[in-house]
Amino acid sequence: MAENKDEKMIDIYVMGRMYRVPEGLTIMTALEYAGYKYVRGCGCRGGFCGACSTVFRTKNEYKLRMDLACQTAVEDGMFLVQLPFVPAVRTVFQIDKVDPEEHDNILLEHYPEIARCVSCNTCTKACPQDIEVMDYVQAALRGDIDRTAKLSFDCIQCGLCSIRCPADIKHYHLAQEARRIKGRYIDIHSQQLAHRIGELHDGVYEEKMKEYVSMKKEDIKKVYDKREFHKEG
Amino acid sequence: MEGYLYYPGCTLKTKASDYEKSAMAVMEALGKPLVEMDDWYCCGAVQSLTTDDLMHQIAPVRTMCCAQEQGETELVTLCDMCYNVLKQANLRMREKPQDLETLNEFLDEDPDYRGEVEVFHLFEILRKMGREISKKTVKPLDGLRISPYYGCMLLRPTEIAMDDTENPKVMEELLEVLGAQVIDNPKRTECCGSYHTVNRSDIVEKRVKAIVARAVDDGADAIALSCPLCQFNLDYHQRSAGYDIPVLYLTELMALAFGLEVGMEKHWIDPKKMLKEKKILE
Amino acid sequence: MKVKPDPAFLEKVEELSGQSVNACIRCGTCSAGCPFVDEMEVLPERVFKKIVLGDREGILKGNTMWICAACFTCSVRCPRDIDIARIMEAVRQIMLRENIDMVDITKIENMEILPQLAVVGCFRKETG
Amino acid sequence: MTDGYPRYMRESIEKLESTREERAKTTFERMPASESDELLKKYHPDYREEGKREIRVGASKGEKAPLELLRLLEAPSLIDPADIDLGQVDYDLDLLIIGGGGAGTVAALWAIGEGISPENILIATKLRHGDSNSMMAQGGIQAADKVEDSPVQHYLDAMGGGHYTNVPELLEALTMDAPRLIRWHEELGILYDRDTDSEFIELPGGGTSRYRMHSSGDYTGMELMRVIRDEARNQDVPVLEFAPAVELLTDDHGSVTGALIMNLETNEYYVVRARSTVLATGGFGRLHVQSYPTSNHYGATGDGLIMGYRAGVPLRDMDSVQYHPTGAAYPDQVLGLLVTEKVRSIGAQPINVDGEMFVNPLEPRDVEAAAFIRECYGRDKGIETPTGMKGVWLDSPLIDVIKGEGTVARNLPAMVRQYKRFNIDMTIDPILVFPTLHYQNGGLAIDAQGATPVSGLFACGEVTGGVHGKNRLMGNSLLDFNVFGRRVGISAAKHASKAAPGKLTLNHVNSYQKALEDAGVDTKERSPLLIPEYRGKKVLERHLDIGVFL
Repeated sequence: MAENKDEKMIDIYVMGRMYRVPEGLTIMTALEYAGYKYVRGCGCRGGFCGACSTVFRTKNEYKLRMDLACQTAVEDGMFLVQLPFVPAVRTVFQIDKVDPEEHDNILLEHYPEIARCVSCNTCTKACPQDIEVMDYVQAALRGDIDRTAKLSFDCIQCGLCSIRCPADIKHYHLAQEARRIKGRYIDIHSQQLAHRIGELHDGVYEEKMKEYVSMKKEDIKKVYDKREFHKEG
Repeated sequence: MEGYLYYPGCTLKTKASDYEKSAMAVMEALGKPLVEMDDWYCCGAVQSLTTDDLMHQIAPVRTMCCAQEQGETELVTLCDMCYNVLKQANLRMREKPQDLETLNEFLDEDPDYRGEVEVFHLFEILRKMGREISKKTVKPLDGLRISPYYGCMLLRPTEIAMDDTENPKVMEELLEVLGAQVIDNPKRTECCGSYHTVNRSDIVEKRVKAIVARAVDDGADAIALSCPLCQFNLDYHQRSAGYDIPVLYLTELMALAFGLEVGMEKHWIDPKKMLKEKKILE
Repeated sequence: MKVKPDPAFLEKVEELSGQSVNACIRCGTCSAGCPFVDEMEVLPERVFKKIVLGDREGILKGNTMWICAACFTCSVRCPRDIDIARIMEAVRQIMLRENIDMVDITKIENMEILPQLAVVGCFRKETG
Repeated sequence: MTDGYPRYMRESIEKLESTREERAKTTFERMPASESDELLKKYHPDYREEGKREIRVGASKGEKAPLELLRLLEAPSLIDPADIDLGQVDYDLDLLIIGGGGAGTVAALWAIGEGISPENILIATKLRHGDSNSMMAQGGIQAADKVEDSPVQHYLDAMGGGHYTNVPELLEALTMDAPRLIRWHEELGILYDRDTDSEFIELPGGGTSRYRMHSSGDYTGMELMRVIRDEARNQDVPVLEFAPAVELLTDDHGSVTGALIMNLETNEYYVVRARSTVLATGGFGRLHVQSYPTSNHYGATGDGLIMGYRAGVPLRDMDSVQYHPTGAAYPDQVLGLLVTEKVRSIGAQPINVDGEMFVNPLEPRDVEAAAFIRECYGRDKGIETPTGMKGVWLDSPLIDVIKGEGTVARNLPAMVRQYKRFNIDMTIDPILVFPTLHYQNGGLAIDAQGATPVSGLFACGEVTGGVHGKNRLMGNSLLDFNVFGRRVGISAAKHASKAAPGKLTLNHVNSYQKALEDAGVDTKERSPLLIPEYRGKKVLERHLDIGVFL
């Protein structure tokens, strides 16, 4: 096979089979270059959806590493396999019945296996988002929902933590519940928003809106061009 | 540090918050505040006892390492189970340097633990402060008959015991300083059933009945202790045997004697009624 | 059915516990002080005998090690200084390491009232 | 200093650094309308006539659309109706939702609120539940809830931003419903950035006259999508993943009666009969209109447009495509990935090769994008990358200068992380950007309740047209899928309660095929595309298409 002379080629091993690919590609684009067409294992291609969890070892490295295929560059001698799915059961809950004022350890009730955490930190090492996963599991165990929510905020739910956990914890599901409880119960809801909804209920803006909706293009353009910008503060 | 570095453990922020609040208030009053560690991890509640199991030593070693990195050599626990696990793990690290080396290698992202942190239970600290406690006791617990209960984790195994294994005295001493009358209970060092409360509550109920019966029969008004698990078992499970004797953390009694109103919010058997009858509370 | 002795069992228990099971003189002090002895199908010192005889099946079928709550009463009182709690732990571990759970963590009643340390302790002792 | 940039690019960075202090005190004047009109005409890809032509068949015959879409729109179906047995119904539903992104999931939840029981609903989605552009729209969501703001002002901003081509009734729905949807989010437990008084921290966006954009770090879309999906899981909404629809089903009267969906892993098809059918399939960024890189997710191949159009729904505003001004231009591995508009909202300025400002950072998206293209290709003041791309700097470290040390790290954790992987620290060095294909402004025609002109068929989200006219403002897409997802959920549920689905046929596919033949269309393409093609050229040249998978 002829190769472009400008491209430096490297060897990667996909599930054991060697492919020669140009340097500088991500794992995802390298697999495509090699001829794979994704159905699973590929989603947003931008590091947000967690579809392309990949496990790999690089040359001369004893550690098994984990990252997202769309965000990680291939290296010469890399051995890799993708994990497009993680079986992890989540607990069904009703958002209006998980008030932390009424349950002092709702996360332990819903995810009792967090009591099996041994603080080995394998989850944290597995996380492609650099989240302190172990720390939020520990916070969940001690009933600190706010901390669990804050620490887990960047979670993209790829499941690499859960697939590596010796205690079989479903980290990302429990973190999702923690964040929702914070959003619903711990964060105080906006007064301005409540006020605006009241106004809308009373039809305060209906007349003005009706006027704009029925305006001709030239007329509304005039209004638009004259609008004033509100400055911050 | 002024005061002591404090390790709360998994339960002190929720079910045992009465204990934490009262202990904090008491130590504050004594001029030796408890300062919570920046980072800490659940100890595991029960020590793992097999020779080859290092996995379950990670959490306590991590926690002691955090204390070390905060520049402290003394670490205080309130929970008896934490005390037991941290102390046994620490002992193992000292007696088996090979194990410590293996763990340090595994925890390669963290600094090495050097094995130099000493773990104390709050009672060990309080025992040395008899005079200060006496000074702070503005509302002595006169006429209150208290049966101390130790359970297992402060006293066994022998290598880590904070008091005499068969005949401990620390709670008796502290209660006397507070002005309470101590009711001796020969079953005060017998196991309450521990974690069996999760799935074998029948076992716990039998144990608790035996322990509580002695305290009640000998005329105690309340039982005093420090382990959040013993507290739950004695408090919750005595009801199946028809008893209703309050089970208090010793620090809650101490807070009362100091005139501080803290704790006593999360009891199954509300101690306030008895304390009012005894004119300890108004 | 007669049980086939498993001589490696004694070795494994001694390796995991770091204790000499053969040192036991069957004095019964452990059973006498054990607060849970009423619940046990086989008394602790009988368990030691079975270990020495290599009766793996007999022990693993019994409930002694699961009733033991590691309160260390026997350990501190043993006249032969055997840390009996460690032997019970070794026997538990031999089973748990086959990925067996003695408690179904999805079916715990009263989870909302249990203090965390009870749950943590139970899972440590009863899940593999 | 990080070493992610080659030496010659660093020389330009030094120029940028030398003007930073002065720039921190200056704002670039907003462009007068006359200048921006001129700029758009000359530089915006939408105005390149060679990129488009008229549609030859169907309900919008004669209207213009991009060639890349026409290739698929004017192609026969993936399936031959003669091969399909519609006699065996695999799913008999009240509500079929095609597409498991934000719009489809919101519709499912509100349909349940309207009384449809979850087991009579099915979300069929091509990839995983949540794989969508919703998951990636991190900049924020607009809703006029501040005292100095109003839904009317929001309407005005969006109407002007859309060049007065928006459908007024749709825009009215968008802006008037907005606060109610944010309230719903609070109830679901969505985390929004709040100040110390627990009020929302709201930012300006390109083309907005008020601080109206609510955000959740720089993960707003992800936070919305993951919570809404979580709620769908709590409510037990059935979801079939890796199961795209390949055609709609219609009865004798042309009403939609369900869809044919397929299992992407086994290639088996399933016949779905539904009283109401919702198209919520999102946009078409992966068609790479005019060869632009795209910020869109892998499944954004415009399938719903094609299926809906074949069933008779007209398209509108298909001649306009949104190029987000700030796609990553360097390094190559992240080419086209979105650099969220929040970076400009909180203070980063676009800067040319000589360290000069050349446009206000908060012009509407099309104007901003055109200005970047002009700087690179009209004035030759772009920065060329080692692979020959051009881009302009986005001076991210300036944010910390204006708003205080640590602002970038705190507000843009996802962006910082993304660049760090490639050895670029955007808190210290600027990042290189160039417009990227971002949003399908037009789409299927709907009314204010989300109903298409074809009975039984509803549509919401990016697949629809009219809400944003020919240019969408930032923060209105997340809002769009919430507002119209909700409206469609309610109206499709109402329709389902009284509809009696007729026969299941693929007649419309046959008629469309005939129309193609009549128009003389000759193509080897088949559509919908389902999965875009990114396999290496060399592999494809030697590829045996014999259908062996896995």
